[in-house]
Amino acid sequence: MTELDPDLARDGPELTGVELDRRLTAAWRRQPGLIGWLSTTDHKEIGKRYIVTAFVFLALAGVLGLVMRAQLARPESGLITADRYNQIFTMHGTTMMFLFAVPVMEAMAIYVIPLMLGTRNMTFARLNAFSYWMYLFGGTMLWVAFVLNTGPDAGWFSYTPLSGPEYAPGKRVDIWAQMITFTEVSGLAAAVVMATTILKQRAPGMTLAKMPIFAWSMLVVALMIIFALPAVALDSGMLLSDRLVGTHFFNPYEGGDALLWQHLFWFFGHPEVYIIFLPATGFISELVATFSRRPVFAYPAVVVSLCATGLLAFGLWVHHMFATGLPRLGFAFYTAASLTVSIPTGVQIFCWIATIWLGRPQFRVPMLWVIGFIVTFVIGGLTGVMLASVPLDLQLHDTYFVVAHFHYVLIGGAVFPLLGAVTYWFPKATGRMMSEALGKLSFAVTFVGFHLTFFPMHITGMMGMPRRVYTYPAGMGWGTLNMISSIGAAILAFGVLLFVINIILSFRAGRVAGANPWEAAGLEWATTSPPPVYNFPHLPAVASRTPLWDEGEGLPVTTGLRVDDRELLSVTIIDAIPSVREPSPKPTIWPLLSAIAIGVTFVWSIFTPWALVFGLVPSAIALTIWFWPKNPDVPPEPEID
Amino acid sequence: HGRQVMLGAAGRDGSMFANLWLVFLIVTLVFYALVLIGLVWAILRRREGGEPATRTGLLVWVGVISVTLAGLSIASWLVDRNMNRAPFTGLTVEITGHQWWWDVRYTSADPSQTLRTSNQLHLPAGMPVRVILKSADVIHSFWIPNISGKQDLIPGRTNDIVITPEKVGLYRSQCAEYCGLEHAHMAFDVTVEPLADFEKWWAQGLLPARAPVTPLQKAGYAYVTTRECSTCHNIAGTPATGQVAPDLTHLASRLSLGAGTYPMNSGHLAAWVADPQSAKPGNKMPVIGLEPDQLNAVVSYLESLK
Amino acid sequence: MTPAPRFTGDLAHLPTHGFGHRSLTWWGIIGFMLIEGGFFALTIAAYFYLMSQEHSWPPPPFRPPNLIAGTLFTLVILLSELPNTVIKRAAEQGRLREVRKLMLVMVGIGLVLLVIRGFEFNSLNVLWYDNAYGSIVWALLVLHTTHILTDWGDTVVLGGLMHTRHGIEARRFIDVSENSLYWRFVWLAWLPIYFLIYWLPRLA
Amino acid sequence: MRHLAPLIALLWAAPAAAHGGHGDGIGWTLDASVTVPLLLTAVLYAIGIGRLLARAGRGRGALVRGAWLYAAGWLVLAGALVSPLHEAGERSFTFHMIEHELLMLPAALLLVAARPGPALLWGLPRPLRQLFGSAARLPFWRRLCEPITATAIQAVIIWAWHMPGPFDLALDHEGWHVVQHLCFVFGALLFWWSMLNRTTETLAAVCLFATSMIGGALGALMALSASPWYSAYAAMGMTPFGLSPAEDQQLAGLIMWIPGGLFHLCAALWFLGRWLTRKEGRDVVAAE
Repeated sequence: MTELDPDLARDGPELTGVELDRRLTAAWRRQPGLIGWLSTTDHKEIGKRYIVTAFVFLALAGVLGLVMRAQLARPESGLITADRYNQIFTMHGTTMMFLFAVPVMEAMAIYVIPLMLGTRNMTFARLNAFSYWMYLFGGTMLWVAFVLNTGPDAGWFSYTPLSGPEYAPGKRVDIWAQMITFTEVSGLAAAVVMATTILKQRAPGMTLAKMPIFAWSMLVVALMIIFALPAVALDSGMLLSDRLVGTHFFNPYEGGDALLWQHLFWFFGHPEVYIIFLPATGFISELVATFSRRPVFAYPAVVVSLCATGLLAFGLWVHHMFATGLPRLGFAFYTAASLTVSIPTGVQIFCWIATIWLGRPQFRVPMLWVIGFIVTFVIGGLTGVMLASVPLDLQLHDTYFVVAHFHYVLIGGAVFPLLGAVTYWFPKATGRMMSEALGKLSFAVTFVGFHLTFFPMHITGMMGMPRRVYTYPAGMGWGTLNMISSIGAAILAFGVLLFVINIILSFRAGRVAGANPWEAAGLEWATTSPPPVYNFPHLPAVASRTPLWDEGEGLPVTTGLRVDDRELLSVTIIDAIPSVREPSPKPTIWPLLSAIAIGVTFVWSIFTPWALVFGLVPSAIALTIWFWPKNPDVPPEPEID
Repeated sequence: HGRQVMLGAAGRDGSMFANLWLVFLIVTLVFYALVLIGLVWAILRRREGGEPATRTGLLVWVGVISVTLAGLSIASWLVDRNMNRAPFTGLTVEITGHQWWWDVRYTSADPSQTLRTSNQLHLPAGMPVRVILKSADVIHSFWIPNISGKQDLIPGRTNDIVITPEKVGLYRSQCAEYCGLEHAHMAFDVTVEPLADFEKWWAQGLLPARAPVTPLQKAGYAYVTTRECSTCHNIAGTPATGQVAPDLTHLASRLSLGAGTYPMNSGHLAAWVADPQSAKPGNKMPVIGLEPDQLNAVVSYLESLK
Repeated sequence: MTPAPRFTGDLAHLPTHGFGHRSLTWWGIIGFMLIEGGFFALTIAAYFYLMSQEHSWPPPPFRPPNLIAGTLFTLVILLSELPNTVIKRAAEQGRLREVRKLMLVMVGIGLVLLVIRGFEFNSLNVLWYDNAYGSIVWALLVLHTTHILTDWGDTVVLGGLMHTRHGIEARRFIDVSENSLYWRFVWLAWLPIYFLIYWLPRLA
Repeated sequence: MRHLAPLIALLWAAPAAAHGGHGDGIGWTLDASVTVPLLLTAVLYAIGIGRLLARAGRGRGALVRGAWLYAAGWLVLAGALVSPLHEAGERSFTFHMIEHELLMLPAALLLVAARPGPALLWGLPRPLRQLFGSAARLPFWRRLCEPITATAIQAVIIWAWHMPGPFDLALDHEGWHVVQHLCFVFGALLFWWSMLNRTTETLAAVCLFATSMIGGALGALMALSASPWYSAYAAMGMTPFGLSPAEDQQLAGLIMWIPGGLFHLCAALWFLGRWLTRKEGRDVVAAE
């Protein structure tokens, strides 16, 4: 290569390789040190933080699960008091749903999606950072309160009036409701970032119809979050105002209605399940394709199924409320409508199995999780079919049968794929492979432990054990089954522990992975492992759904983005035709400071509504500084020849 | 065992549930088997040979699922149109849920025949009973698994359910909606008996409480009917007419104490009266702090309330 | 050893900003409008739900809200669309002076609206703690006021920004244009709420 | 649900009852204000399609297909308005709802899919044809057919007419009832026309989803309401089919909510699926 013009501001044939890396790194890296660490806007750093935090919450909530299983192992056990138990199951459910399951899916996507789409960062990078801080603060507040014996105790869906001012005095439920506010703000911000990134920042040529299925699932999920989360935010807002300023939304004696809470909550709560499940199906589609060495069978059918599941989810909330005395005329409608969800899910299962059939499967560890997922999740889906039937649900509702059902759906249907996906993308994020042997062992132990824990619960439920009881009398015939479940829980926990150990060991001394250790097809494998701070030296361009398989080493790339400033490529939403070079914001501490100002306001407002007024000022100042444009420290737009 | 199981089929709805359950179980097992066979076959099949018509397979699969779902919907509908629809016979029970006990009223057109009791239900076998469900505080759920499905008790609303117990026997019901601290201890006993026995029970229930006989009982009577107890509890035929706590008129004839928490016997009764807050923490009965001799007397009197 | 990249296209000629759906800001605003719209729709649904649980609306003895303040508010906010449209067009054509002037007008209109809104709260004839009807009416009005307030704050900051040297940057004009778009959302959302608060109790 | 069987039986029996001459039976609606416009559209279309077919060369197939679709749509429309369903709707809100759903979903969709514009124009005498032809080309219509506008118009029509005041007006005065039906049919035709012809498949899917939510919300409110909203139905006491007014309204709401919502959802998915299959394999130039 001949001598380089030092002022050359764009990549291209003249500027590539080491010199390009140097300049791009200079443009995209953050400051070193603590302030730099707190200021980062890099989606990879935020994504990793998000994932680690979510797994910490998983571990905490898992420990609570173990404590519950210890208490329930024997009848009339006095290990913990009713009051503590009620806090524990509320914390377990709340943490798992709001602080683990939804955030971890977003977290995985925050890390992977920009790489899959072939872009350098997400849109609204600072909002992305803000979303993480809000999530962290909300979760921390909840757990600090729990440690101080002020943990919520009204169940993860906090039915009114049990959670209302009269029957839940003190601050416990306020903490719960305010945690919802934190996670809503965080989740909605992340959803907007996710949706706009997927719609606007794909590689040139990656039309919506060529987008990776995981990106499709996250697009559907982001839109679902945008539609569903306001319901629970409104609901918890009404609950807070009932509790703090004396409104009567849920007070039947002043014209309110206790069921209004449930309608709004489940309008969110039902889609919530799919918000957790759909990203998992996205993982499965990626894993199945890679390890079957062929694209997923019937891509359009899979994508339409994803969308169908997302759309149907908004019509089904009442099937959590069959026993509340809804008009009986509606029962047949609700049953039929709830059952329709199994069609798109059935289609997806068929397509995955057909992909394995048509391909040449390799049984690496991620693929084992896929098989574990199918074997487990289908049981959860089929018990869901049972629960959709009103006459069956009126018996099974609120028993351990339901507990079994949703753990099959959420662990089998979402955590198994998640662990598979972590194994799959671990080498991309760290540059090292996870151990196959330890991976297989942790899969086997987790799988056995899971079924041992939750399968007996179907029977416990059929034998009449209601959920959310801190103890049960001897002589009901539930003792042995509960003991089996408790032993299973210990094994399950051990399996997850093995997984974590595998992560730690492999992070330190795993086999070094190349750019594309699984020989997969997606763009995230086109860059080094771990990727450079700017993701891709030249933005890739794609012409098919499986670019690396079709193009081999010679993936076409585009040129022309600035290398002396942060620039991203915006494309048209459907056909991915390049349209604008968007500047991308630099790292700044202000999203964190804004999150602190707003977080303090939220927590303070539990104690006095005036906090909303006082907190407005620092919050507004922080947000204004955040959005205030900085002095341009890069030269103005270079000339184009 | 077996006093609180779904497949007990001791009632009309319970039997219909058992049949429908079987249908769903078989159908879902078939589908699970299909998926597993497909998966195993896909993994194990020899790779050479022609591509199967997978696209047609997908269409057939969607067709099969849709038809099956339609069938299950219809099966479900056939059951739910018959559920809760037994002909009305005039027997109505009104149940009000409290944290954490059940207030039960057998209503009658003749107000003098209205029977109030707590934490137990006696039902005539083979006769549909309309149960009216209300709540005094939070949401509870009424559920006798052997006999029928659930129905919630919701403050500000009145729900109802028609249950038809069929098999004579002793069953248990437990609150099925989380209702606070002692949700686990909100159960009651259900006695299904022949109509004649039921009528006898009702007639006996209408009688005022037995008068105390022994001196100890009399001392207990004096305490219970004049001191703290009488402000909350009702004992028919005595000055104790409180309405906010369980009715004690025939307390000792019940099978359990504290809404299904303990079996009824003098030991548990004594423990309860001495310190209700350790027997069932959080319940609304305060610790009175009786002297030992007072406690003896009260328990002795309560035990006599057959 | 990685092979030399295969260059297929050059993006250097692309503009660095675009209005409307070419702009990321626009998509962000659309996203937030969907979220806020969801809030409004659900609050409205809750209003109807509570209404359907009552026999008469408003429940006696409450009277429907007085019309004057709310109607005046509606008129003013509808009229505000005139300067708003002009600002949006001026921003898209990069006419800085006009934008500066009209942003001040919008700040003034926002203040007037907030003052009228104060009178509106006073004319509801019910307080939030009176009963569920009062609660939901106040919720609707508070929710909408929050939007007036945030957009007003945004207009103040942006208006100030336009008077600094950052005002000449192309991206500021995008911000102004999207701010106008958001204002349209704010007044459009008001119309059904106005109907619900002031007219439905008179019709039902 | 046990009420449905007698309802269906009654529907079958209704024409017989009408022929039997029972004064208060539920019979066919042969009011001129309904039948004349219906017949007129049929005759116009028949003349027009005849003229077009006479001139058509290669486009015959499409014309014939359109004619079948139009006939199907017209039959559903006429069936909803003229059959005993209409009179049953005077006694029961549920039947009224079924009638509305038939008008707005299958009938409107079929009529729009038939693309009947040219045939209807050609059915007119020449001067009228030119007049209507140029009217149809006004930019105003284009605006109205913008997908989001059309979705919003239909949503407003549905919600506004289901407010207690307007709905009671329509129940009390036959004239307003006709206006109500015209609004529904017009809104639905506009909406489906926009979905089929004026937008991309992806935007159509979004609009259809939004519509299913908008209609579903109204239906859900009706289904969950404890008391009847409309005084005319409330005053009726039990419907002839044994439902109380509140139950009747709940069933009506359920029909709007669940089958109505599913219809829009399926349409949304159909557009999405068609778009994905069409796009499959087609490559777009990577970068300009």
